[in-house]
Amino acid sequence: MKWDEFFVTGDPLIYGADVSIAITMLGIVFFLTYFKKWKWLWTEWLTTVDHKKIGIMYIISAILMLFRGGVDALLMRTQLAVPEMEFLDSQKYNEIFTTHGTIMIIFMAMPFLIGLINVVVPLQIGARDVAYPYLNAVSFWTFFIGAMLFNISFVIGGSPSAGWTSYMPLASNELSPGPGQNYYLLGLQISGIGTLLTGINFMVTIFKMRAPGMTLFRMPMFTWSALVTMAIIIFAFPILTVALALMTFDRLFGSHFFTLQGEGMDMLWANLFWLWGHPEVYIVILPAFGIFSEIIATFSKKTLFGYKAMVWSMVLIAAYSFLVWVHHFFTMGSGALVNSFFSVTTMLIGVPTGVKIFNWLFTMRKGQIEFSTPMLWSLGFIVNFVIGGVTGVMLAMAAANYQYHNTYFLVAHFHYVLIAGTVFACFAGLVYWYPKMFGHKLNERIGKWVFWLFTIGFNICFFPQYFLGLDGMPRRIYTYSEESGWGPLNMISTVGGFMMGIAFLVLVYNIYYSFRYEPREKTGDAWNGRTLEWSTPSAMPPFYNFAKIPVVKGLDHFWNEKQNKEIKPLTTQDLQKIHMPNNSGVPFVMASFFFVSGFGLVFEWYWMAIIGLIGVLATLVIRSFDYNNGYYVSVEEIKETENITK
Amino acid sequence: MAQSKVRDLNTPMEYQSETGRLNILGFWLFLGAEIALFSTLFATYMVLMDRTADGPALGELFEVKGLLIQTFLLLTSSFTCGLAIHEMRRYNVKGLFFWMITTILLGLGFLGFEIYEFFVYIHEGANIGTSAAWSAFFVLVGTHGLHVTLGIGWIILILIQVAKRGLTPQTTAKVFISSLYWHFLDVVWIFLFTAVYLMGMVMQHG
Amino acid sequence: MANHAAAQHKGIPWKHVVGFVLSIVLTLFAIWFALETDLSTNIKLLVIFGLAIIQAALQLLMFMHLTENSRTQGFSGRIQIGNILFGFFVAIVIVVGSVWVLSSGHAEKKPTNGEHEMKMDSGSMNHD
Amino acid sequence: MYKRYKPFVFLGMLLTVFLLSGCSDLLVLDPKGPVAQQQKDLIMYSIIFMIGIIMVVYVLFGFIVYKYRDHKGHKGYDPENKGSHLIEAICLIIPLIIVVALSIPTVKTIYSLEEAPKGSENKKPLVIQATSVDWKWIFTYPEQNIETVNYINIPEDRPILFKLTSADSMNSFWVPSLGGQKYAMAGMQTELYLQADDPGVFDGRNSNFNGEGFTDQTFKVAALTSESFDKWAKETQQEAPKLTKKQYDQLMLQGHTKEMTFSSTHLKWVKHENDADYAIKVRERLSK
Ligand code: HEA
Ligand code: HEA
Ligand code: CUA
Ligand SMILES: [Cu+2]
Repeated sequence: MKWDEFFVTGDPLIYGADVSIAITMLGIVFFLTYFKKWKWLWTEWLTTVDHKKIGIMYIISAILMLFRGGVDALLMRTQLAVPEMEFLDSQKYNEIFTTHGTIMIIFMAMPFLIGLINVVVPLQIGARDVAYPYLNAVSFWTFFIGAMLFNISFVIGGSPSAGWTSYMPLASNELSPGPGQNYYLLGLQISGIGTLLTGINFMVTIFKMRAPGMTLFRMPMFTWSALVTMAIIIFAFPILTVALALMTFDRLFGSHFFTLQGEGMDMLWANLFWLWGHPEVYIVILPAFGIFSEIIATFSKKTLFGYKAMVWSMVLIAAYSFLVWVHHFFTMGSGALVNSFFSVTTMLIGVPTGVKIFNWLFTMRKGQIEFSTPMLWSLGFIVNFVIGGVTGVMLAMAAANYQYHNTYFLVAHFHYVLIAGTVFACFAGLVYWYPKMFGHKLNERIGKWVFWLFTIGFNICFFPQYFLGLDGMPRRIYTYSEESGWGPLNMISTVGGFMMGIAFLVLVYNIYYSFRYEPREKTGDAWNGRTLEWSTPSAMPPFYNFAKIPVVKGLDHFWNEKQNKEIKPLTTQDLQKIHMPNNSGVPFVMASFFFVSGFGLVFEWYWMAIIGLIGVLATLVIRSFDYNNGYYVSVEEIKETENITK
Repeated sequence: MAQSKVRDLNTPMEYQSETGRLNILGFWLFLGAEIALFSTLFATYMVLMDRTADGPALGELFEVKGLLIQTFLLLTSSFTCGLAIHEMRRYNVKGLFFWMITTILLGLGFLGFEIYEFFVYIHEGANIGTSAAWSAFFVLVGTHGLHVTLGIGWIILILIQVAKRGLTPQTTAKVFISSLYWHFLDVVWIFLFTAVYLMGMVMQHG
Repeated sequence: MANHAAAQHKGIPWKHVVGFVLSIVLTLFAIWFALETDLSTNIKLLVIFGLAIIQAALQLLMFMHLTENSRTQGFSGRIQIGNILFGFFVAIVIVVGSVWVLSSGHAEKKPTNGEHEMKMDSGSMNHD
Repeated sequence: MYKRYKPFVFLGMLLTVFLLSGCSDLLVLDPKGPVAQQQKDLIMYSIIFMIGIIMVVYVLFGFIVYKYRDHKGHKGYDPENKGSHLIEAICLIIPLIIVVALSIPTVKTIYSLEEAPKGSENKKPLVIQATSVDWKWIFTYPEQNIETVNYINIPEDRPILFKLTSADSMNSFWVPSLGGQKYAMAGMQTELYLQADDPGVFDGRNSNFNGEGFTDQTFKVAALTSESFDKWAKETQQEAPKLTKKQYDQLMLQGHTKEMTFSSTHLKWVKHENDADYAIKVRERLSK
């Protein structure tokens, strides 16, 4: 392989990316060196096992990925703004929507939510950390490395271009030669390991680490949503693991699972992909539901309406999510019986979702609604998500689906649920828990600007797409003719897309502005909260979270304590030494070996892959022989941290 | 994480520490994931098993004798592994070692037969690239074999730790977890035995 | 096996022995049934898969202490059972679902040499 | 105050604009045959329900958010209001009923689309085999012994049975004016009934992404009166050139081509529904 094949060349976009990556890298190195922060970076972040810091790293990575995916989106919207646009060629456009979809779902939505879960859930259940802090670091670093591996495809070797669904045989060696598709396979595979570990970790955490008195039905709704999500992850991700492995074998080792040769079956890929893919979309919506539940209850100053019904509908959605996957390929011709069955099961999912929607509405009833920024996002969610949901039900009607499938009607549907559901929830959760993470709020006035700009832009962008779909505009086309008549609506859509882009910039500005000017929180209870994460005395909880583990007496325990004025300041008598896990650099090193291995496989340099694999195994062995059990935080240190004088 | 040396005779040692309890539960959840993983491979196999293209049919090459030996080796190893845990719960380190090493040897025997079987098939013109059916066969059976290999390596590592540290709540939990893994591989084999070999032969011979 | 404790681990581990003997017997029976009887293929398949499920349950209960919980901390046993049952549900969905979906419809597939595939197809060869 | 209702006002405006601009201009809602007609009916039926659901949610939302906003003179605050079995039951049962109401016509239509359209059951369907190759369509009329590339002529008012297959990637055969799509896959054959009410020319395309040339993988469908169709068929049989194997193998290469017409078919060399890797092999051979 020659250098000019190794590096992607020939396109000003790419050179731009090369230069900006190089500049960013140099900038970071310079910054770290100049301010003597290398050691800080290593001890405070790269080796940390603190769930709050891991959560923050997840969120920062997710915001970066939102930017990358968003730039992709705006490039696509620019290309589609007018008929016969000559901005991107077909191949570039294909690469861009592929990376856009993959990055947004796998490397943006999921990590963002997992980040919030990381920060919040242990605090909500009154725990000092997760069940396996070390594993948590492994999860983060494998996700991060997977994402990086996927992203460098842009400048080294070339991006995948078979769509985020990577249907075979399109994604096979014959029809998609080169390393691009391998990046997809290995990037997802490596980060998938992290996701699976997160699933196990948080499931055990939530089952086993709850504060005394917190029975399952006293858990905050966000914790419930996390628990249910983790269950889906545990059973859905292995399906993806296998599917990706099989395609990797097809591409690298000449097997015939999905190929045209050897009687491979392309439909099997679609089948396996969606067996994972449909549960996946519920993985990214259920935590969102949890976030909205917390926020709506908090800012209505009222307990949740129909708590148990909410819980059971989530459990039902989770179990059900494994029974509907065929709605993604009704048009494959599996016969009327199959299509009828999956039509009906899919539509039935609307029922538990509806229960949740109505419960949120009735939670606000008899409340005292305060229109803070997180609440605005939640209200916006209800209004917009319903549109996405009911159009989902329309898509589920197989006979009609034959006309919507592969069109912009579908594109509009999934952006309505993904953005109005997941992205709104990420923003809402970010604003809501920001003071927990950084000790100050985000500016409310700017925050509301972001909300309105984004929401209006969002509707302008995606509402017209329903009509484009009904007018026969297929998805994934890079241009269209004047006669098609799709020009005007596409123009409107593009304008909306850029409005969202501006909203995103304002959001980033808000982070900077608030860092400079917003007052620091003096208590741990920034929003008059209801759940335990707000009960820590300081705005940002210390690394051990709770000096004294709370004893929970009911749902909304903290809120009730506040109402009944039962909160007493801590005294020395309450304190005991606390056991905490040690930091470790091994997860970072292990993930780096994964990168080596993955990169080797992408280019079929097997020596490199094997070196990486040996490295991974070595780190596993090292860990197995490591009996270091952490350390104790002395009462003295706790006293000092908590400012206890008595 | 308590390293209590107190022997609570009613609680097996592997459950005596918080870490031990958490890890055992976590490992059960991991086995849930493994179920999904193997199910996917089984589904793939079931869908593709008749797609033999120009290669030989699957059942054509299967052989009862080797299959029986393999199955008995693995079944017995699962039994001896259970005995090892039994001895461990009696705090009999020697017994634990004896039965675990037996387990490993049986496992190695199983692997030997499997590798031999693969060689025979390859010799007869069936490899991973022969047809969809053979791809599915090799990857399904091979994934199980890979698990067995990893299991053997892992158990050896843990035995070294037990030798160094004796029975503690931590080491016993590790041994117990590795035994779960081993038994689980036996469960998977039962389904391989049924869905791949028996079914293949039934289809072939009616 | 809820009260499985060290104290009971004196003497011969009957449970394991019984489990082992049963698994051997079941395996031999399955082979005999599959290869030596003259029943129809479908019945054979049904029976051998039934036997496999029984054997799996045997391993889980007799060898793996599935229902065992840590008495000091509540109910892991129930979580473990629930987890395995859900796993079983997902397994059935994946395997049966995939076979069903991918062998329905799709008229005029290449005739295959497996008798089994033909049977599943013939009913739905034409999009009725 | 106005601010809070901006989304509604805004959505309302958009909705009216689009509805007024005439849904009937939208391709899918402007059917030219009984299949598309059935699908349109189902779509319109479902849209009514969906608008109903959205309205209920919005009215409740507007009412609650307005009434219980935090303002002076706020009344009815009840922080312990935990739920009501009645309300929860209603929220469960009504959606269930809606799902049933949607399921029945859906299932009916699904089954009905698997057969020739109602009213045409007795007419013998015209069989056309459609084969997709990156990035073109090859159409075979086995009875007429005709093969066309990138266009088809069909008789009006007569069911057409498309037998779909592919020489390489997974494609989707779609003529929105006549009815919904179905996949065409290598090594398989799927079937799709379509029918045109009146003469006319319609756009068809592959709608399932398959790489670089995807955007332009389109074809024209011309519905003719049955006399002109027969005439066209006869003329083609007499005047069009025969398809040679060499020519056909050239078609197997990735790329676009212009419309073509032949008076013989490729069926004597290959049936792609049985031979999934024919095109791949041809490409290997020709690239040597
Ligand atoms: C967050 C992600 C998310 C969520 C939550 C959903 C939710 C739903 N989706 Fe969506 N979907 C996607 C993400 C998501 N989807 C993506 C990414 C794709 C495309 C992938 C690709 O091809 O690239 C897709 C594609 C997709 C298809 C395939 C279309 C095609 O390819 O042709 C279908 C078809 O059935 C579908 C249906 C549904 C349904 C029925 C729901 C339901 O869960 C919605 C339920 C909600 C409501 C119904 C609203 C509230 C309810 C009430 C107010 C009660 C009353 C309502 C009724 C009784 C109906 N979706
Ligand atoms: C969570 C998931 C998610 C999110 C948030 C988004 C967000 C957006 N998506 Fe995404 N989209 C998908 C998931 C998502 N998408 C998926 C799964 C697909 C299918 C892919 C496939 O077919 O394989 C898809 C496909 C898809 C298409 C269809 C492409 C096609 O089929 O041809 C389009 C077209 O309009 C689109 C547009 C947008 C826009 C405008 C946004 C906006 O919300 C983005 C807003 C922008 C930002 C937040 C970033 C702001 C950036 C800047 C301010 C920098 C400015 C810089 C420059 C102008 C250079 N998306
Ligand atoms: Cu030992 Cu049960
Ligand atoms: Cu879905």
